[in-house]
Amino acid sequence: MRTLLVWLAGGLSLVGSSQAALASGWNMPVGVTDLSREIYTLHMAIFWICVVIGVIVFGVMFYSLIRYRHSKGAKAANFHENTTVEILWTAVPLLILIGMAVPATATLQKIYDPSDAELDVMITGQQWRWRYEYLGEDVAFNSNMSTPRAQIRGEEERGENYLLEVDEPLVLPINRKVRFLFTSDDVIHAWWVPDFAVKQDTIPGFITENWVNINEPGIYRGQCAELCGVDHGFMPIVVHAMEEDDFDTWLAERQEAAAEEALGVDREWEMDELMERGESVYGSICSSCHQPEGQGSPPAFPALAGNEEMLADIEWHKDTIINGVSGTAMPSFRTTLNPVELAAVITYTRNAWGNDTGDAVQPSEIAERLER
Amino acid sequence: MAPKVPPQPTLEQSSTAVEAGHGHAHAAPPKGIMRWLLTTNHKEIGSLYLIFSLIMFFIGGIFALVVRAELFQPGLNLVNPEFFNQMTTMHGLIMVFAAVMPAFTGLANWMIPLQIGAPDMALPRLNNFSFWLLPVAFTLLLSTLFMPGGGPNFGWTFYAPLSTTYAPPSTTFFILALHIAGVSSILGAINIIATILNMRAPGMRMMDMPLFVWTWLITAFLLIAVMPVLAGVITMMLMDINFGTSFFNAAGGGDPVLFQHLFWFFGHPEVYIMILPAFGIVSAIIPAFARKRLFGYASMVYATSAIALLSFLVWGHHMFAVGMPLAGQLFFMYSTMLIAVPTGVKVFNWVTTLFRGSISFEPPMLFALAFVVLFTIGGFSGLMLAIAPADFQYHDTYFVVAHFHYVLVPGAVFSIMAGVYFWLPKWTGHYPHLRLSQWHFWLSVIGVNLTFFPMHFAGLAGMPRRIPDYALQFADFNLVSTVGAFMFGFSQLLFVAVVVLCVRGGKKAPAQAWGEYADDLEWTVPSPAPLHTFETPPTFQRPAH
Amino acid sequence: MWGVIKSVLAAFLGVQKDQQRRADFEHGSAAAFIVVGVVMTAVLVGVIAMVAILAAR
Amino acid sequence: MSRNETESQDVKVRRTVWRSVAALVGMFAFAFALVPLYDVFCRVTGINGKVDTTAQALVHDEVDESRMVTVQFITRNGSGLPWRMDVETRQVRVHPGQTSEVNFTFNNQSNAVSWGRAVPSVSPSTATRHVRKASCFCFEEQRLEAGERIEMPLVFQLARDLPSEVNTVTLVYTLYPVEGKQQSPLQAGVKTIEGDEA
Repeated sequence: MRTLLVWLAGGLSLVGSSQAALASGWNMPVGVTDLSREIYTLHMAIFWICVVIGVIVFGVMFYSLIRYRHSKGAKAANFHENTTVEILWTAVPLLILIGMAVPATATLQKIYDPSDAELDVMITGQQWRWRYEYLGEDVAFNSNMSTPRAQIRGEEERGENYLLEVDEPLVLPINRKVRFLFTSDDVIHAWWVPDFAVKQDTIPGFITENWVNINEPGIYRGQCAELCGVDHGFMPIVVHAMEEDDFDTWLAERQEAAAEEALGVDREWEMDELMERGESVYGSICSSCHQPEGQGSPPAFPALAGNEEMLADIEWHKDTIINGVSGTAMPSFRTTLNPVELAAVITYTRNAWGNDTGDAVQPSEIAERLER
Repeated sequence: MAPKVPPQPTLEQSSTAVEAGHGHAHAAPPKGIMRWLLTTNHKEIGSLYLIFSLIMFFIGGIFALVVRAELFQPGLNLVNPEFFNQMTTMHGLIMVFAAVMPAFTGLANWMIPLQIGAPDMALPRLNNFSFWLLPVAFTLLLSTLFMPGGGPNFGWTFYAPLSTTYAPPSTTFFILALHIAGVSSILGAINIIATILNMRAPGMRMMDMPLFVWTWLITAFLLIAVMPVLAGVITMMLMDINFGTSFFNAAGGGDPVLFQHLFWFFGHPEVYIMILPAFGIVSAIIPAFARKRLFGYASMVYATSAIALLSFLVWGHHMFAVGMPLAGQLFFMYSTMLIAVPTGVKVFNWVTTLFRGSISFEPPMLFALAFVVLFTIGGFSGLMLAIAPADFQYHDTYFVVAHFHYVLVPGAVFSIMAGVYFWLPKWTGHYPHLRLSQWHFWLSVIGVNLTFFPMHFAGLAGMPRRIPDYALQFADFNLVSTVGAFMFGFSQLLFVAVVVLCVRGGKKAPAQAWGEYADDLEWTVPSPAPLHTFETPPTFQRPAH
Repeated sequence: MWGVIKSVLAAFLGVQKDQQRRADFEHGSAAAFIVVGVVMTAVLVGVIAMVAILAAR
Repeated sequence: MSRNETESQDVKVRRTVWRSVAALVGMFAFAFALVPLYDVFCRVTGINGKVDTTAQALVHDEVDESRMVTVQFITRNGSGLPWRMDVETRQVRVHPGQTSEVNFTFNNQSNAVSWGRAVPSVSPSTATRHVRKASCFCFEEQRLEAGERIEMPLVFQLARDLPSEVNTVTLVYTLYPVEGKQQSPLQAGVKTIEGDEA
C-alpha cells in the first residue's frame, strides 16, 4: 500500500514537472542539487494529492449545490450521521498522510547528514549584507547588493537582475559537498537560495549548519528570508557555482589578492587615496544606515555629518568603528574590514560632507591598534 | 477601575413576549454617550464590539492598501522601507487583535446569551470593562506611529532581537497596548465560559448547545490557556528592553530562538482562536439554507476539541528553518499533518450536510459556501507547508502569506460577514438589502481571489515576505494582487452600506427569520430582539427534526 | 472506563455515533472525559515523539 | 427564577471565574517556567547548540583510535567590547575519548577596565551533548584591566558515543560585553564620588 502511494505520488509529480516546464516562474524551481530535486518532487506530490482531494470534495459540493437547489423544488433528505462514512473519511486521509510522511522523513534525514564536507563556508548575516568566510583558506569578504539606488527610485532603467545582484558573489565549486555554518552579528536573518532548497536562519550568538552539493555550474540568486529591519528587501544572495578547477584557481587568486592588500598596510597612504577608498567602503557598508550624505536617520542611526562627538574625539571614533556599540545596530568591524578599509573609512567620515577635519588616518596605525 | 454602573434592572416581567419599544418596566438607561459608556447589556456591548472591529477592519485595511499600493510596481514608489515595515506590522496586529478577535467576541456577546436562553452575560459589568479596554489599547498602539522613531516595524510576530535590542523607542508602548488588549480578551473569555457553563436554559445540556456556543467555549479555553503566555513573552521583552535582563539576548546568555518557541506556543493556538468560532457560525448557516440537519453534530464537537488540543503540539512548524534537531523537526511535521484529519472531518461534514439538501442562496449562505471552498484551499496549502523539507522552500515567502490570508480572510472574515448577514434580521428586524448584499459578496469573492491566489505563485517563484520592493519576475503577480486588494477593500464599503440600510429599514423579518432549520433559541425571540430577553428562562426543547 | 476511553478515542478521530454520544453524556461525568482526553493527548504526544526519535536515528 | 436559584447561579458563576483566574495565573507562571525548562531541555538534548557551561568530569576510558574528528574553533566579536580574542589553533584533529587542550587569549585593547563574556555554540547540534569540557571560560564573566592580556585554556574531550556521521565539530565563541558593567574612565570617576557620599 505504502509503495503504491509513493509510486502514485511519483507518477503524479512527473505530470507536474512537465507542466512546470511550461509554466516556469510560476512554480518552485527544480533546482540544481539532488536534494532540491527531491524536495520539488515532494512538493508536486503533495500538490497533486491536494488537487485530487479538492476535485472530489468540491465536486460533491458543487454537484449538491446544483442538483439540490430549493428553487428547483429539491426536498431535503433527513439523515445526519453515518458511522461507516465517518470512519472512512477519517481513515483514508490518515493513510494518505502516512504515505506522505514516509518520503518526507527520508528527505529530512538526508538534509540532516553533516558528514564528509570538503569545504566549510561560514555565512554571517549583518544588517544588511552577507559575509562569507572560507574557513581555513584565509579568504573572506562582504557581499552587498549592487543595484544602484537610482534604479530603486525609478530614475534609471532597471536591469535584468534588479535587486538580485551583488558586488561580490559567493563562489562555490560544483560536485563538492560544501558545509555552511550560519550565524549573525545582529538580528535574525535567513539565507535562502531557492535553487539549492537551502533556507537557514542565522541567529546571533548561535551557530546552525546546512550543506549543499551543486550539480551544475551557474549563477544562482536568492534573498534574505527573515525580516531583519529596514533594508531586509535589499540583501540578496548570489552564488557563482564553478567547475572545480576554476574554483581552485579563483580561490588561489583571492588568497593572493588578500596577501597583496595586507602589504599595503605598511606604506604611507595619501589623503586622496584614503578618501577614494573610504568613499567606496562607506557606500557599500555604512550608507544603508547612516545615509549616503551622512545625514543618518535618528534616533536609530545618528547623523555623521557634523557629529560633534565623533569629530571632537578621534580615538572614540576609531574605537566605535573597530568595536561597535553594544545594544545598537552598530556592529564591530574589527574582523569584517581590513586595516586599510578601516583607516580609509575613518578618514572619509572625518572629511566628507563638510566635516573637514583634515585628519588622515593611516592603515599602519589601525593595524598596530588591532594587534596591540 | 470599573465604571459606575446604573442599577441593575429588576426582574419584574418577562420580556420575551413583550413587543420591543413599549411595555418595558426597566429603569430608563442614561442618554447619549453615557449610555454606551456605561451599558451592561450584552446586546449593546456586542454592538459596540462589532462597530469597533469594523472600524479597525477599515484601519487595518487601509494599512494593507498602503502595502499593496507600494507593491503595485517594482521600485520604491510611495513610501520608504521604514514606513512600509510599520504598515505590514500594524496591518497584522490590527487585523488579528483589533478586527477579527473583537468581531468574534462581539458576535459571542450578542448571540451566546440568546442561543442558550440566558438573560445576559454572567458578568455584565466586567463585560463593559473588557470592551472599553480595547479602544484604549488600540488608540495607544496606533499612536506609536506618530512617536519619534515610528511605530512597531518588526512584523506582527515581533521576533527578538529585532523587537528588543534593535526596536524603535515606541516598543514599550506597543507592549503596553498588547497587554491591555490581552487583558480584554482574557476577561471576555472568562465571561463567556462563566455564561456558557452556568446560564443555560433549564433542560439544555452541553450536547444540546448550538455549535457556535460550543466552538466559542473551546475558543475561550484556548484564550485562557495562551493569552497569559503572550503576556509572559511581552513582559520578558519589556524586561529585556528596560531592565537589562537577557531572556532573548545572546550577549547575556539568553536565546533569541526561545522567543520564537514562546511566541508560537501562544501563536498557533491563537490561529485557532480566530477560526474555531468561524466553524460554529458556518455550522449554523449551512443547515439553515440546506434545510437539513447538520451532519455529524457530535463529531463536529469532538473534532473541534481535537483541533484545540492538537493546536498546542504544532507550534514548531513555524520554525522549521531555525535549525531544530531532526527529531524535533519530525515531531512537529507529524503532529501538524495529524491536525489535518479533524479539520478534514469538518469540511466533509459540511459538504455532506449539503448533499441531498434543499439549498437556497441567501447572502449568509453565499458567504458560508465561499468559506467552505476557500478555507479548504487554505487548508491544502497548510498541508503542503506541514511537509518540513518542502517548507524550507515555502517558509517566509508569499506562499505562506497566501496560505494564512486564505484561512483568515475568506476564512475568518467571511464567516464573520456570513454571521452578520445571518443575524442582522434578529438585530435590526429587517432583512439585509438583497441586491447590495449579492454585489458585496461577488465583488469580495473575486477581489479576495485576485489578491491572494497570485501570491501562491509569487511565493513559489521565490518572493520573500515583508519586502518593500521586489525583483522584476514577480511584477505581474503583484500587479494583479494589488488590483484585487483595492477591489476587495472598496467593496467593503458596500458592506457598510448594507448594514446601515438594514438598521434604518428594509423588508420586515419575522422571529424565525430564516425558516424552520434556523431553529436555535435566538429565533424564538421577536425580531428585532428587544433589549432584554429571556428574563424568564425559556423551556428548552430538543429540535424535532 | 473502557467506554470512556473508546469515546475519547472516537473523539480524536472525530467519529461518534449520536446514540453512543447520548449514552456518554447521560452516564459519564464530564471530568472523566476531560481527564481521559488530556491523558490521551499526552499519550499521543509520546507516540509521535517516539516515532520521530526512531525515525531520526 | 426564584431568589434561591439566582443565588446558587451566582455561586456557580463565581466558582467558574475563580477557577479560570487560577488557570490564568498558572499559565502566566508556566510561561516563565518555560524559560528554565527550555534551557534544561536544550542542554539535555543539545538542541540549538546550547552548551552545558559547567565543568564536567572527563572520562578516562579508552580512546577510539579508529576515528578521527576535526574540531574547529571560531572566535567572533560581538559589538561594544574593545577586546581581541584569539585561539592558538583554528582546528585540531582528535580521536573520540582523547583529551585535548587549546589556549585562547583575551586582550583588552582599551585604556579602561572592562568585563566580557564568551558565549559558546556548537554545531552540529547532535554533537553538542558529546562535547565534554573540563575547564572552560564559557559564560563566565572575565574582567580585564586596561591593556591586560590573559590566556585561558579549554580542556575538552569528545565522547566516544559521538554519532558516527559527525566528523567535524565546530565550536564558536562570540565575545560580548557584560551589560551594565562597562564604564568609561569618566563614569568611573563619577561612581567613586557617589560612593564617597554613601
